[in-house]
Amino acid sequence: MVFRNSYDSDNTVFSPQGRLHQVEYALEAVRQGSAAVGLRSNTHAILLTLKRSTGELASYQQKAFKIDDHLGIAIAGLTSDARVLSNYMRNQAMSSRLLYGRPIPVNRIVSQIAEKAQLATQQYGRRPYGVGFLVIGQDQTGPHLHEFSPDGNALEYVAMSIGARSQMAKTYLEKEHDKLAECSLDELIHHGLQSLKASLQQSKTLTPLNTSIAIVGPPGPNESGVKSEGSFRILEGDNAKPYIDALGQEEQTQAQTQPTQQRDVTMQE
Amino acid sequence: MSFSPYTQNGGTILAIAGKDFCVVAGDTRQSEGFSIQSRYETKVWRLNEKATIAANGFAADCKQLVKRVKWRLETYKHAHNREMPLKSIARMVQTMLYGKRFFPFYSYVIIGGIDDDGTGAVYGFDPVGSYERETCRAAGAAQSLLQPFLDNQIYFRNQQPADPTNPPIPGTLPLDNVLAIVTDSFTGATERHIEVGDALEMYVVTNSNCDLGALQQITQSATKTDLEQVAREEAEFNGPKSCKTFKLLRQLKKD
Amino acid sequence: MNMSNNFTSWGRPFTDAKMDMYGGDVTQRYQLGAQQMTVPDDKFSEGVQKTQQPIVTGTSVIGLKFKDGIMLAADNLASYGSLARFKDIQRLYGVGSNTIIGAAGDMSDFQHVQHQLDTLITDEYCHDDGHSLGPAQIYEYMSTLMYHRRSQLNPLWNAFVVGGVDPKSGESTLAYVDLLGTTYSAPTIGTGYASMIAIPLLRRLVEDRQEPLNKEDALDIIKTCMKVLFYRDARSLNKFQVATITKEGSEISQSMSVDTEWGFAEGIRGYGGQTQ
Amino acid sequence: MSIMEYNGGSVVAMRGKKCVAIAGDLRLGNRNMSLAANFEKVFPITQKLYVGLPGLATDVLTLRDTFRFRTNMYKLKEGREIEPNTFAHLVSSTLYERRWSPYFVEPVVAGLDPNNSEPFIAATDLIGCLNFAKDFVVSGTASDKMFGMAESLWEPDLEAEDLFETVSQTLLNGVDRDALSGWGAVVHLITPEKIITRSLKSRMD
Amino acid sequence: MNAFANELNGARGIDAALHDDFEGGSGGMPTLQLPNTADPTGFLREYTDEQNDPSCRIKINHGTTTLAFKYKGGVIVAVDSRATAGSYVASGTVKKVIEINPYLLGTMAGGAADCQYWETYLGIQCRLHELRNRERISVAAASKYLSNITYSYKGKGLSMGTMICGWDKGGPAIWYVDSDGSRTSGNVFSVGSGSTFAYGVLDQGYSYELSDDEALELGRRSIYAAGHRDAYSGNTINLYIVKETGWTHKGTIDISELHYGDWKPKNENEFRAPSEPYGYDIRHGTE
Repeated sequence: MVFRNSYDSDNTVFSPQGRLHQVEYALEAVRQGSAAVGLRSNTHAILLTLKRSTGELASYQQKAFKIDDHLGIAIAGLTSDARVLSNYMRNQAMSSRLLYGRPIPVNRIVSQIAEKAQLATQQYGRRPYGVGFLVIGQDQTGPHLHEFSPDGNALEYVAMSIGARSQMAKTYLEKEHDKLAECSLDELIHHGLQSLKASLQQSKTLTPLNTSIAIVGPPGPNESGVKSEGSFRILEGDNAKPYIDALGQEEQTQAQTQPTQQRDVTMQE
Repeated sequence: MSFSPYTQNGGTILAIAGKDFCVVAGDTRQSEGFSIQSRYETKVWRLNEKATIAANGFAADCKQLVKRVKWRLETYKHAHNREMPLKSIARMVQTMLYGKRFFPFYSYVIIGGIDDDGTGAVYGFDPVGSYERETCRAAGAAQSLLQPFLDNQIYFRNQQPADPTNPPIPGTLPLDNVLAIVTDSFTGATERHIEVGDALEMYVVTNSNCDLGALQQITQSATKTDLEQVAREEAEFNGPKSCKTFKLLRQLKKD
Repeated sequence: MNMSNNFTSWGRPFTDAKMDMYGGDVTQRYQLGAQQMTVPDDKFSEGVQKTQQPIVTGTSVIGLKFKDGIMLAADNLASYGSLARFKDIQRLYGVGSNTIIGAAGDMSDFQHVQHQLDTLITDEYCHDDGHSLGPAQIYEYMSTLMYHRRSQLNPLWNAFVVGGVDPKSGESTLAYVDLLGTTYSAPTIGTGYASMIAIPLLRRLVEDRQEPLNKEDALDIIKTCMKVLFYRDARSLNKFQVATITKEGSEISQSMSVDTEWGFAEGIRGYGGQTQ
Repeated sequence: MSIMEYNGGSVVAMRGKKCVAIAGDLRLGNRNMSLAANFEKVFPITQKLYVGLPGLATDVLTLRDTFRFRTNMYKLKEGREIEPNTFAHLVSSTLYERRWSPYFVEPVVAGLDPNNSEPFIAATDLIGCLNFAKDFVVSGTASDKMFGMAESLWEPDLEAEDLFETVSQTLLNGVDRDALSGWGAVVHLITPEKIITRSLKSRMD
Repeated sequence: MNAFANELNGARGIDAALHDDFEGGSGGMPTLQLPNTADPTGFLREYTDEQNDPSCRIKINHGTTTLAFKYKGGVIVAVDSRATAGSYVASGTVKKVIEINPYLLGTMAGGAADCQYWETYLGIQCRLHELRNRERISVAAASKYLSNITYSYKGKGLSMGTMICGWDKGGPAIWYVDSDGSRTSGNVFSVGSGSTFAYGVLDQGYSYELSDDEALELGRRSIYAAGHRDAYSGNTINLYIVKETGWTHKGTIDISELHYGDWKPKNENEFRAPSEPYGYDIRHGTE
């Protein structure tokens, strides 16, 4: 990373250029995380994540999390920061059910974490969260996809990607976004995998082990045997296999054993 | 005039464990004094695929307690990525009840379900959290009417075994017998207790080995019975090999 | 000190006058007046009391479910003990577009609840995101509020009937919550006096009815019940309002009254000991 | 503790097909302390009529003697045995005489009509409010428990031996859930031909 | 902003407002919620005190005859298994001996929940003691833990009469702890409404020089006497013996079967059957 000047040690001080360097570093932490893609049709919203493994002996790091029966997230950046925020989201979601008996509206829970994140960009002695989310959920107003980023922004999208090399995925999505609304679940997942694949380094491929697919919306034809108590579910391993197979990747079997060298940004580094 | 934070909403609950199932039942009448407030207000709630809870006493306390239990189970699931086992739920409920030792929940609780070893289990509580695992337990307004009958029919108390060398073992009755005992218990209690009646909800928690023949028979029979599988979608998702909970509804006398 | 062999006397708060180190007279019921107040807010906080008894009160509220939704009724009287103090108060209150609540009990506590619900609805409106609170959500909120206050031993001295139809699902809600946080739903509901006088009528006319109940007939039933309540409830008034909630929306009627007969009992059919 | 629970004890009576059964426990206690296991509280009135008197032991004995006296007087005056229905009214009026200082006993009457062997059972509260039942009556500290048992086990037109089993199960399982009843039990089975009296082996705790 | 929603979601949090029950803190004392009133004790008394109001709403199960005594071979612990709520026998299968750890037993008399809860909590503390000090806690120290707790709640309405029994460096030990906060060690204790009946048999037959079998028989016979005479005790006897190697459960024995001489041990771990029926009538005939 390029060396910055002295205006970057405190998030309450602007640089002469009007920038908050600490916030930008936080965004950089998100960019260092492995990629996550989100797409939305009229009926579904999905997340696709690329999981990393630190080596052959290690399992893959979880990238998609359930927040509530109708709601889930994919993360890119510091996992520990994600845990704090997702615990907060889970509490908010359960509170909504307790106090109003309704699943929390997706946009509201996203604004709540955005508000929390914004405080960390303005208060002395705090640091911004080093993690970005893609949030999918289904509520009264249908399926939704939001992006949350540590600068306190939270916007709704039809398709979005975050994390390492996500610009490639974004390029794919920008090309295809006008077709997404009418897609079936399987088509939507196919687009998602295509865009996620676009973000891969040349040597890498998508496998059932390194890919997880999170969905809200009615169950699709390939989903038998998937456990879920509500709209939100995560497909991994065998459950994700049919979709990845359908992608028609030849080198698939080889790559399963090849762990990626890159690592998520961790607190120790 | 002074304010009492408690009232008594009547009704009664009951649970019986079998070898590979557990029946948790409650009537649906909610009353206060001599007024029937509602003829259909549930006292039994499914917690997860292996646990069902029944609570009886002051309805608002019961509902609050169940809300809290569900909250804690949800938190547990997020943290551990699995369902809380039945015996842990029982211990948790003890600490929750005892946490209000000095402002008790006026709530008699029974938890029924499938324990870690796959057998049906019943845990009975007092309002401040003392509990034990049992084969059957009745609680609530008609507790004293039902429990002796269960002692007799489930624990075979005061019965001479037909074959003294091979006495029947409590907790091994087949599902159809247990369902009949539950129904008889409640029709009896309805006759003799004004706070019991209207309808009977029976939750049948089954493990994967349980013979569901008795339930199938009930669906086919012409009697006025309602059978529904709780959380149908979940059962579909989980495939045939998992624990399933069924809910049976029977009408009781409404006078 | 040796322990008594009578186990039922163990560990109890001492009841023997000599040993009562807790200053409590056993026979004296627990008084709300002796409340522990939280940190005093201002100079007057010591004088602040929680509601210990209802002061200005409304009598019963009734509600029923009909084919297209919910109908509620409550009269316009607020009593001060036996005094008919205010004869034009509204005890039905709209919350959002598809929910109406009816309140019995203390009118000042009711106004506090109205205020709470107003802020709730305003907050919801300000989000401006297409979401709204339907009757089921408002009811859940009220139940939580009422139970929370009873658990603080600072109850809102009311019994509420909540009626509404969810504009999206079309599902109708008719439910009850009171000062203890006791909740239930039923096809017919009456609070206080109505639970004794109007409920038998309502159950016969609504729950035992075979054919679907339309709005006109529902109104007739409501009027019959309000008439009977007026006859027998000394704290009632023959001036009441009726709220109707359907999927399309809700309305609270102008105040209305029913024809009553206060003639000599001999001429009234079905009165008293007469059998014919 | 209510005075009705001071000594403990319970009685149940049931109607069968041309027979009745009446059964009572044998416990005499002083609150929690059990004193005797031979305190019968069911007494014969005539050849085919029994009365069960659960309640305060001193009143049990007083009433037993009162009823013996009054039924003997009846027999002397009328020259015939008292009928169950008549006796039930005698019980009722005897108790109501003490309306404002009652005997703490809730009697149960069971017998066969001497003329047609029609089964008869009845119970009263402690001031003599009569309850004529067609199925069964229960009384005493285990009454609620026995109600539950009887309501589930009893059925119409039971033959004598089946009735014996039903009434025994009702009593035994009922008193086992009652701390203040038990310590043995006696069943009287009244049929047109004979009276069968059996002691039951019961829990002794 | 809506004040109530704010309160729940705000500083105190919905968690605090609605979930103020004990969360089992690590090491620290659990907090038990008190009613929001100047006189919490009076509040509890009004709603749970059966003695002043038999129709009181919340009936708390009460447990009843327990005994423990030291003799040359160790400690015998024997209890009944009946729990009553008023005159109703709420349970006949209560475990009134709480197995705190393999060397410590606690008995239960008084409020069932109070004993179960605090003796479980004591078990946690004993384990922590072991981990911190690399040796087992002494019976005296364990009982002091418990009495410190009961004393801190003195007058609040806890109801416990318990014996903490075990074997430590100093040999067999019994400490009696109750909800008044008192704590006493001794050779022979019996606690509960049936204790007078148990003492009758126990004192008559007690000697420090008893053999294991004689001691077990004495414990069993004493609880039988209480189960027989006391209406609030009965159902079954749980019999334990504590030796240097820890405690052993010597059986769950039906009191009625003892009376009639029907009881037989179900396996070799259980104590032998008595030589004759316990019931006087059965031994000597009714007449």
